[in-house]
Amino acid sequence: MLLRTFLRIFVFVLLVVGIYAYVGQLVPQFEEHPPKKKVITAQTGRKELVAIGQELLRGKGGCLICHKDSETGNTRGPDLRQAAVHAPTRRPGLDGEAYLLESLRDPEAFLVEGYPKMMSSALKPPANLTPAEVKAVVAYLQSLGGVEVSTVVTEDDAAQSQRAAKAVHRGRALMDQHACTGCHKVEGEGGDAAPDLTRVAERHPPAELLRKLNDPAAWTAPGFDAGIMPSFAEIPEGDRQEIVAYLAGLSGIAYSATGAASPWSHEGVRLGMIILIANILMLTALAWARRRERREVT
Amino acid sequence: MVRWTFALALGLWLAVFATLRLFIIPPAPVSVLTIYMTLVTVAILLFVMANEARWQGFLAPPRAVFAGRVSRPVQVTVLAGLPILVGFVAHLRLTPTWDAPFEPRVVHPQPPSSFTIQGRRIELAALTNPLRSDPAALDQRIAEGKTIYYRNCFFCHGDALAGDGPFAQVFRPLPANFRDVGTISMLQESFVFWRVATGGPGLPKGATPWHSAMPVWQQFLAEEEIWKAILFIYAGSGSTPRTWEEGTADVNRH
Amino acid sequence: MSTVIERLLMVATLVAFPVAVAAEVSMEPVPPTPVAAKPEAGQKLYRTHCIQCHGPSGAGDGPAADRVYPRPRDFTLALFKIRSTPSGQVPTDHDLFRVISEGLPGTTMPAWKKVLSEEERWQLVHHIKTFDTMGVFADEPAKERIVIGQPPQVTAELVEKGRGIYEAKKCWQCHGRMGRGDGPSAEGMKDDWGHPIRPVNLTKSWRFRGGDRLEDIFRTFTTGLTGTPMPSFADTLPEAADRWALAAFVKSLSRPQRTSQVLRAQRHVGEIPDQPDDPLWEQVEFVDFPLAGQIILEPRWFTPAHDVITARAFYNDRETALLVEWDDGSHDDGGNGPSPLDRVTVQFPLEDPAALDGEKPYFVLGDPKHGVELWEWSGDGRLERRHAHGAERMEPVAVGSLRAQGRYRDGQYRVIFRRSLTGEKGEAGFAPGRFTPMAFHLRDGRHGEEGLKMALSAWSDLLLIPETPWTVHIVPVLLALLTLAGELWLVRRMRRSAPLSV
Amino acid sequence: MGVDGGVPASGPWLVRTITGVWKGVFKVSVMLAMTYLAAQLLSAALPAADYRSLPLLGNRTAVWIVAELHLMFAAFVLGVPIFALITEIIGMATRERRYDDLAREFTRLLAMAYTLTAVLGCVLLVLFLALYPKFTTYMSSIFKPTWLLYLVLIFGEVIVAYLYWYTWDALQGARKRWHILIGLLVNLWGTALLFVADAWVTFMMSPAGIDEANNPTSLWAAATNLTWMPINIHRLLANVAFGGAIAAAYAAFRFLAADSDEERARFDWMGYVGSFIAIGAFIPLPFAGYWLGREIYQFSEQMGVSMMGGGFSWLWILQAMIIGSLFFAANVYLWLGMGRIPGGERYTRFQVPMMLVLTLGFLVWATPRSIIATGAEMAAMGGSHHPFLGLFGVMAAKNTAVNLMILTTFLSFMLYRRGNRVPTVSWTLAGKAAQSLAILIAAGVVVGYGVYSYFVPSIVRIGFSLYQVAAVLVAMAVFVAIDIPLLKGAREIGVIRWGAIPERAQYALFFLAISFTWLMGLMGYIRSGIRQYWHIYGRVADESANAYTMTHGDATLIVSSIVVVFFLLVSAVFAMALRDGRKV
Repeated sequence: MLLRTFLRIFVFVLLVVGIYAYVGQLVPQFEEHPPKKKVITAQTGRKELVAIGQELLRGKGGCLICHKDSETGNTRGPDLRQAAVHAPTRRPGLDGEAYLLESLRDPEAFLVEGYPKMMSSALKPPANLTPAEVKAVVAYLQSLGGVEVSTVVTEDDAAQSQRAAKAVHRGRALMDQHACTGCHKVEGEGGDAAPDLTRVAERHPPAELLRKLNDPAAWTAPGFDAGIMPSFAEIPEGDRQEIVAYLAGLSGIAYSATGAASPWSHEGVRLGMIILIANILMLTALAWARRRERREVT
Repeated sequence: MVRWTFALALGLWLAVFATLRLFIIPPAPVSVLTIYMTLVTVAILLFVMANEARWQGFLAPPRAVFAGRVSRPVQVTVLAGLPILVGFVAHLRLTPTWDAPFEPRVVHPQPPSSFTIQGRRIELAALTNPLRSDPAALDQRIAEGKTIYYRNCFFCHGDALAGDGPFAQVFRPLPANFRDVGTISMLQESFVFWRVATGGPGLPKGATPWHSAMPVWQQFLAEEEIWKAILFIYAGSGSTPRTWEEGTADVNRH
Repeated sequence: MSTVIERLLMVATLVAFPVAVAAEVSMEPVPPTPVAAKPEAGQKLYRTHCIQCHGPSGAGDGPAADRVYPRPRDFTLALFKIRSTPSGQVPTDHDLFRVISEGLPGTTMPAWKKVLSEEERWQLVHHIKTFDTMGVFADEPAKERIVIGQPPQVTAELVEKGRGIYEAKKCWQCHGRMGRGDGPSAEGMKDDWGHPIRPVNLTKSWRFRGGDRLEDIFRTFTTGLTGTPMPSFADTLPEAADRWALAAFVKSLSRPQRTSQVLRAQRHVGEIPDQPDDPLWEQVEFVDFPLAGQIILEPRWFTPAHDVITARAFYNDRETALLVEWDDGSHDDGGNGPSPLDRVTVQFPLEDPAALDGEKPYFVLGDPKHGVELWEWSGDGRLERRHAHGAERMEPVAVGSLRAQGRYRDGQYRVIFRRSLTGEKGEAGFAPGRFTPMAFHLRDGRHGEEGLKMALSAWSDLLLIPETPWTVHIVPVLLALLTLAGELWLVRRMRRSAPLSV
Repeated sequence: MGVDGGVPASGPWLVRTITGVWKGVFKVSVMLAMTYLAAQLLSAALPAADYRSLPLLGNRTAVWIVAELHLMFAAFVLGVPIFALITEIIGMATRERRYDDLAREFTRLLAMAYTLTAVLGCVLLVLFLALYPKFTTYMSSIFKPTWLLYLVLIFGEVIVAYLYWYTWDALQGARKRWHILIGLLVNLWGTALLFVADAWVTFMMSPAGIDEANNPTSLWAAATNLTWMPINIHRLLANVAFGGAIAAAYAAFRFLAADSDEERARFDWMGYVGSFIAIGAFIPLPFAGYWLGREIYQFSEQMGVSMMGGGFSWLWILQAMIIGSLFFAANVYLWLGMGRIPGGERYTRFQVPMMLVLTLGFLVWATPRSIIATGAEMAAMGGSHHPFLGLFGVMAAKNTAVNLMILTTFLSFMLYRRGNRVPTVSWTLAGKAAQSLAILIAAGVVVGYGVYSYFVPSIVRIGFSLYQVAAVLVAMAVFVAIDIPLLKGAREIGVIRWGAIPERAQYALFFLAISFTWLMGLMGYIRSGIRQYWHIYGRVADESANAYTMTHGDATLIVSSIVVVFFLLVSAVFAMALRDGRKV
């Protein structure tokens, strides 16, 4: 009786669900795909380049946090609407395009009067633009200023960009945060007490770097003393991963920061211990209670 | 009464069918008619089922036919007629009419978060009609918008803003009827601005941009002119743009 | 009642004065205007609804005036085409009211009855009369109007009689043999304002300014059209019956429009007729595709000459043939000087529609992503084929298997396009059962149309009707048998248990 | 009655209780440990990537199915305690033993259902970590504190829920109120769980509390984002409705499988109580839905348009169909129920007008705004909107229709309530007249505003739906307020013959449960789908191959499969409970 009823009802469930699914087939069917990501190549047209540059300015580049490209916006940095117009006169020997490129790649080479030294190279974090993307931004700045868009993406830019696109930028900030750069130099910044890490990933694969962070005694670079570097096993695993990913990226090695990152890594262990102890305590308490109970019965 | 349940149910069904078929003008499309008749069928059946006496009364005539308690000619008619009816309906449904394939169309397409007009990027979420800020000049602006409308828009959207201009009949979808409560009055001006500025080619795929004859007006009109025209279509059609409470439009911006 | 009396009166008039009053048309006094003028209201309404075309001073010079065709009426001269008053007189208030209410077909003047109340329309009538700089309305108001009476029953004889009159009264000199406005005198006409004007195409009754009811056509013959070369025939055709006959004939020249989203091509066994006049074409279902001005791409064209193109199609094992026809009062084949050629273009997607996944190229000349193919036939008989990805990217390609045969006769073009079913190598062909998007462009050289100045249609579909699938016949039978089996099973079950339940 | 893991009436129950509770805690600990292990092993074994892909099903479908099943079971385990507590309180108030038994019977299901919910939750977590490592890491960087809170809440919930079950017999009679207090705690704890989990979901829809570079700035802002509270309320109500519907379906199953009249009577009654609670919670649900929709529009008009007007608009047709069918089923069930009430036949004549209103309401409700039509039909209509039927396609008509349908269903309930009772108070006639008047006025207000809203701009129109709802609610309140004194000391025509109901009625209950479940699946899809190709709307894009929005047909197929699997799993839960119950 139970089974028969079950089968009857199961058929009923299938029937009702089937009707709903059928109606679902009757409505118009179409898939919507996300917009295609724009890849800059040497063939990218000028108009498109300008559009991509504009997108970068407000998106990935984060330029508008300080600059403005319209009436409203931030004024921590110079107004970008006039950037291309003033560019040819800024630095003797550099034409407009060259100046704009330089000001993005190496902002400290020339400071516009009245603005402090605060921008980091667009090629580096936090903007972390690729060489081709820098050109796209220049193209946008030129079109914004109303001068002729002269910048051209070369095959070389595009190739470099492909390599650079793999870099991960949060790692750098984390290295500062966890004081790695106190001793190590990376990308030309940091202390000299320990090896320059800019190209370290060329010599050591990510797994080894991770091991070194967890257990500094694992290996030591030749020419340096062992036992100086502290263990970083206590910092979140996700952070270690990010740092390694960043270092790998500097050497053009693809490594995802999220490789083995687990949000459970440390809290998980700690919590597990607490739960384990709680369980054991409870178990003991119960055993004691049962014994008492048995004693009472007898 | 219970004795006649079956006949009443059948009669009711036929009556509803005839009514929907004959008295809706212009005729309701088959898709709608199918929805309606399915619902009516279900409703009648459920109603009959919802009372035991009614249900037994309803079942009695078909039971009598199948159990052979009625005269032979009636049995034969029903038993032969039903398959023929099924076959006939199936034939009707299967015969291809070679009507144009239905192309689903999203009526109010999803706007992008930002779009480019005349080389300038515009964030849609924070966009408002700049010309409304000066109420004193509003009438003047509307009058200017009217001129723009009649030099550009009325060929499709019509003198009366009812989507029935001299070119309107050429296009499917028909040009929007601004007097219809389902069009501009339920949209924010920023949405209308996006539609006007980017036209048919600016529509997402679900709204079949290849059909829309709406020109890309930013090619012909300045930004302010578009706003003026928008002022006019609201004023001219007697509608107001949809608005949200103050201060909530930019919640998702930081 | 009143019509009976009118008729009696008319008959009485005709009988009483058979010859002497031959030129007289029966008249009746103008009925009083039902609504008194409220100048302020009229002014406000005019400013709201009319000023954009007719201008602030009623001179037909509103901001939209130069973009509409024909140009808006200039009220300052008090010349109005559509009247029920004798030639040379101002129209009655009722005439103006009717035009405001019903609009002027074939122009951009809409029917205001959809928007404005009767009271409001009367106010506009009053207001329009205030623009009259000549003071005609004040000095010589209309006192009488013609009696139109009841139209006769339209019979074949009546139409035939009308045809005779059409011939005899040389209507064809302007309107053409077939009424398509292509008569020998059609060229070079001007209206009273000096603007060039063409005789109306009588086969497009939906464009008759005064309306296309028999009474409307009759009225036009009787009163003429002020300001145009169309005279009153009240004198030339004194008998009302003759004018009714002529009206019936003119009306018979037009057929109702038949629009559809799909042009269906029937399968034809044997050769497809390659002459546009082959009688076989008359047996094929035709579809009228309405056209609009091209106002999407620069240069925009608000005043297209053509408003419709008619198409029909056939196919056989090897090829598809498409016949398009349209009326054009002037034949521009390159022989008349500077005027550009008349041209027709058929547009198809470049890619196989099945591969487009529901997408289509943009309906005006495609887009960079999806191109279109254009078949273009010019008035001089030349055929070209192009590929376009938008107006900027258009390149000529070899004609391939495409053939065209066209002719111009009696104010009408007929062009056949024929192409092999498969199309050229690597191109999308036609396949039975598949909907192929199709659009038309039409250019009238005399009207100055060339390039993007053209009339165009939206996408419609060309369908080669395939053979009916066999399932249509088999499945219903199967379903019927299945139902029967179910019934028999029920019968058996019920009858077995019947003794128990009884 | 069941005793396994249950409680003997006397003896040292405290030890048993603690043993039982500990069992639950242990189970959850083991599961978490397994999850932790699995996540660690998988991340170590799999190559580094932003996304990994699952063969066969694909990432999205796998996560979708597991998440939806987890959600349905979670809804069940959150809904059942509310349901149980309500019935227990009714039992205490009416001193009817059967209510207490009913509450107990369902609480027994909880243990098993908790386990399943937790297993599904763990699988979901492992899936997230394994398939979307980057995204999961990001979420954890924002929400880590809440995850810990969540863990604490899970343990808390398990402890109080087991306590609730094991102390059932011990805390009877005078101590009942303490048991009710524990029941309240279960629900508070459960609600807190729901609220925490909702924070993550709603953050993905309407992110807040992060800066331009997506770094967290305020956990509080991130958790209490714009759509958080509406979703909380919406889900809470839906959980009650869902719990009731599943309870009713269980009763229907037992009714159909019963082999004695006694059993049938018991389960008939149980099904009635379940459906009553389900429909009671269902009626305010659309209003919570409106609120949610409004907040979505407030957050991003784009998202709102994509939900109501864009591609997803077609799915609302399905939703309309299901909700209409739910009204049909609820009324038919009540009418069939009248058959077991002596004197119920007095109200049969009201069924005709009620069915008429329901059907007309449903017809309006189902009329599409943009009609699917062939070219010829389109030409005849002069566009994709029908000049006459188009009037029914807009929100104003739908609101009016649904309010009338709610009113009708309410009336069905009230007539059912009074089925075998004849009021004896002196003011009977006046009372009845006042009640009819209240209903008529409400209907008038609803229809009046419905018609009037065609003539006003949309901003005003939106306000009207509030008046309509208010009118309906007031009418309901007035009706009930009169009804209670009216029926005080009423004469009873006869006793309700529980069990004397056709089997069809039980299928109606099943229909309610299936439709609720399917509707949950569909709404879940819409809620999640309107994010389109974003993990976190407008902030973190989904860059996997699965980022596209699938066709509605595929989506409904997946929803259907989930519903079927859910019913199989629920059957398993019930079957085990049944087996346990029969063992003794």
